[in-house]
Amino acid sequence: MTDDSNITSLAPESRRFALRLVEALLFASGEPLAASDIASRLPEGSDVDALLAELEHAYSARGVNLVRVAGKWLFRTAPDLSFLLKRDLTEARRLSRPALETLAIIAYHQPVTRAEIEEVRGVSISKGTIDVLMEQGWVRMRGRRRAPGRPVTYGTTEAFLVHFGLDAIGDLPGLEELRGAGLLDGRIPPGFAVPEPHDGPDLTADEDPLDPGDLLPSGLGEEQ
Amino acid sequence: MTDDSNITSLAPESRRFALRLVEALLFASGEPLAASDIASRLPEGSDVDALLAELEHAYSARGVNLVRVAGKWLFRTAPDLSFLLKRDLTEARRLSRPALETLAIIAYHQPVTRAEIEEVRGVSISKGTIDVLMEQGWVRMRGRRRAPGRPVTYGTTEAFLVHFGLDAIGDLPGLEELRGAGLLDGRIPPGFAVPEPHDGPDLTADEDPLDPGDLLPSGLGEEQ
Amino acid sequence: MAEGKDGLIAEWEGAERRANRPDDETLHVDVDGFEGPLDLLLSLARTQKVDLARISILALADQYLAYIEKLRELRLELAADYLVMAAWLAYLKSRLLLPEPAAAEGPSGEEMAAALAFRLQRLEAMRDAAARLVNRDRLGRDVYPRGAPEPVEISSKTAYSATLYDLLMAYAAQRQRQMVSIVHVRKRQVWSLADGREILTRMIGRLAEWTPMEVFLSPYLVTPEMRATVLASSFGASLELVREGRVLVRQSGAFAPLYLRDPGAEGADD
Repeated sequence: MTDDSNITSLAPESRRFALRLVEALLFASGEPLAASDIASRLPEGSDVDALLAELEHAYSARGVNLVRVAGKWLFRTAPDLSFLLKRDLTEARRLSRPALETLAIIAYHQPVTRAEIEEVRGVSISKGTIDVLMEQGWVRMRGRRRAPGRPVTYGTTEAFLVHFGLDAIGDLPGLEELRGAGLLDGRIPPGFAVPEPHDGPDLTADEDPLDPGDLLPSGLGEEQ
Repeated sequence: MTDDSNITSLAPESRRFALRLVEALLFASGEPLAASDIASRLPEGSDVDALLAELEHAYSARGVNLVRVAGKWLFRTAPDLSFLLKRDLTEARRLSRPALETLAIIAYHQPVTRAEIEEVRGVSISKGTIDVLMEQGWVRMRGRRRAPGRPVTYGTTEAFLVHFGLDAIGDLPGLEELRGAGLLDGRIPPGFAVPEPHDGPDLTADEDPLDPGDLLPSGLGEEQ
Repeated sequence: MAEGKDGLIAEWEGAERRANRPDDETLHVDVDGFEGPLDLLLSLARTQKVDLARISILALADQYLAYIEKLRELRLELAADYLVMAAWLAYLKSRLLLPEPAAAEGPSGEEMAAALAFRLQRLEAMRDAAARLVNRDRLGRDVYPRGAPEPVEISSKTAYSATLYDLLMAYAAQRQRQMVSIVHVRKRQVWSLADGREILTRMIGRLAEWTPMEVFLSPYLVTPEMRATVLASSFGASLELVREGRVLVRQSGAFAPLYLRDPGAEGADD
């Protein structure tokens, strides 16, 4: 703000009063006011444009600015302070059970296709479930399985390892450890195995790279 | 407006920024903000009280003033411009004389029961009278008097303080003289105890909490 | 009654005083616009043009009684409380004029007069307070808040959290379900009638003696869960074979062992 912005000390009494009135009118108004609206409330012969220009200048460096929008005037929070009027609420939520189960399968079975996830879960998974995991940054599309239909393969990310405190994907507990922790109960049929996950950047033998369009934001829709 | 009101040209950059923030926050809000609300949006270690005092002073001669109501801060138009602004703004509903007297008695004598209000006025008051004040948001049920019949006690609200431009209930006009004359006292002859109106959220010694049903919309009916 | 009107009240209430209170019309009968005896007394008191603290209660009682008398001459219906007040004031007057009895019960005349003066003062004080309150710069009437407040925009983002333990539990639970379902399929393996018939047919040629059915089914009764289905199917098949004349069945009593024999070996033990 420069010195000449100090409206009232420089202006004669009547001008000062007119400025105060314009200020109050604009402040209290529920909508932007045209110069003519303001003029109709001022003493006869007031130079509304000059008054508005003076106020505009006076407020130009303040937390609130007088701005002209669509030919009308209004007070508005200074643009550089607009962050004050936004509040980012980061809502901490627990992952839903389907999402958690899907994530677990992706973690252990990666690279894994959606059909394979559904096979383990025994129920189909909604597209939203994988989307939530991808938005959270824990799951990514890795490539496409070299198989009929070329389904997308999913895997976990570095952010996944960080969040779950894993040094490497190989640190996920295996069959014996799961059993030892009491998470799997005793009788395990022959042939039952916990796979060795692979989350490296390099593709596995039966993976092809993703198609160019797969990584577009809208490209999440695969395997309809 | 005096020279030192020219906040920003005199203040160092960081203080100037803090002042702009406070100005913007208060300007954007249609409701009074507590100093603590403002502090939570400012850089760590800002002296909110000093910033508020500076803004209050800077705006004291403007068309818009910064005032403290109900212990919170609010920008509002200057009172001397009232007659010029009033024209197109809808006027608040006029209160009937019984409603107004009842409001005054509640404000000065709170916590107060309906029977006590009637004793001061010398006539019975209709249920509608208190309902109007409650609908307006100026009066609330506080609790129940620890006395036979457990009558509901009434008091004023924060909205009451805001509407009438009072910083605290102790700022009621003429409170000191009334207290000195013993006129705020119930039955005891003048000159004995000197009660003060109490509008705090905590109950007084002779109040019990409201019953659960009292706060239901239809629960206004008490003391039939 | 215009002379009785309070200046302050008139300022903000004015001519609307009577019209503006439909809500308590039912509660009292106005006496020319008064709200009850106390209101009337207060108006009368003001005609004395002295501080209410120094008012003559005796004179006030006379004024009130004279006023009520005048109304009764006009045959106006008076609300009961005006008459009660008149009676009380007449009593108060007598107490103030007569010497106090030596052993008076209850408050003295002076005390009653002081209490009435106090009530009048208090009512007036509250009316003044109401007038001062209502004449303050009221928000929305005299002063205005920001007309177009800029609300705080809240953008919410969800950060999901889960622990490694949650993850492992979710994984193990699913795999466990998968395991259980595999076992389940095996358990539900059932012998059909055809299976029973095939086994029996294969055995029949070797049954020269009465032989308990369980004996030659023993190779198939390895697990307890197979027992019921094997026995049931075999028994059903045996009945069918009996009907066809290809086997004989004997049982000595309910739930006793079933014996089978080849009909071709007839007479071997008869």
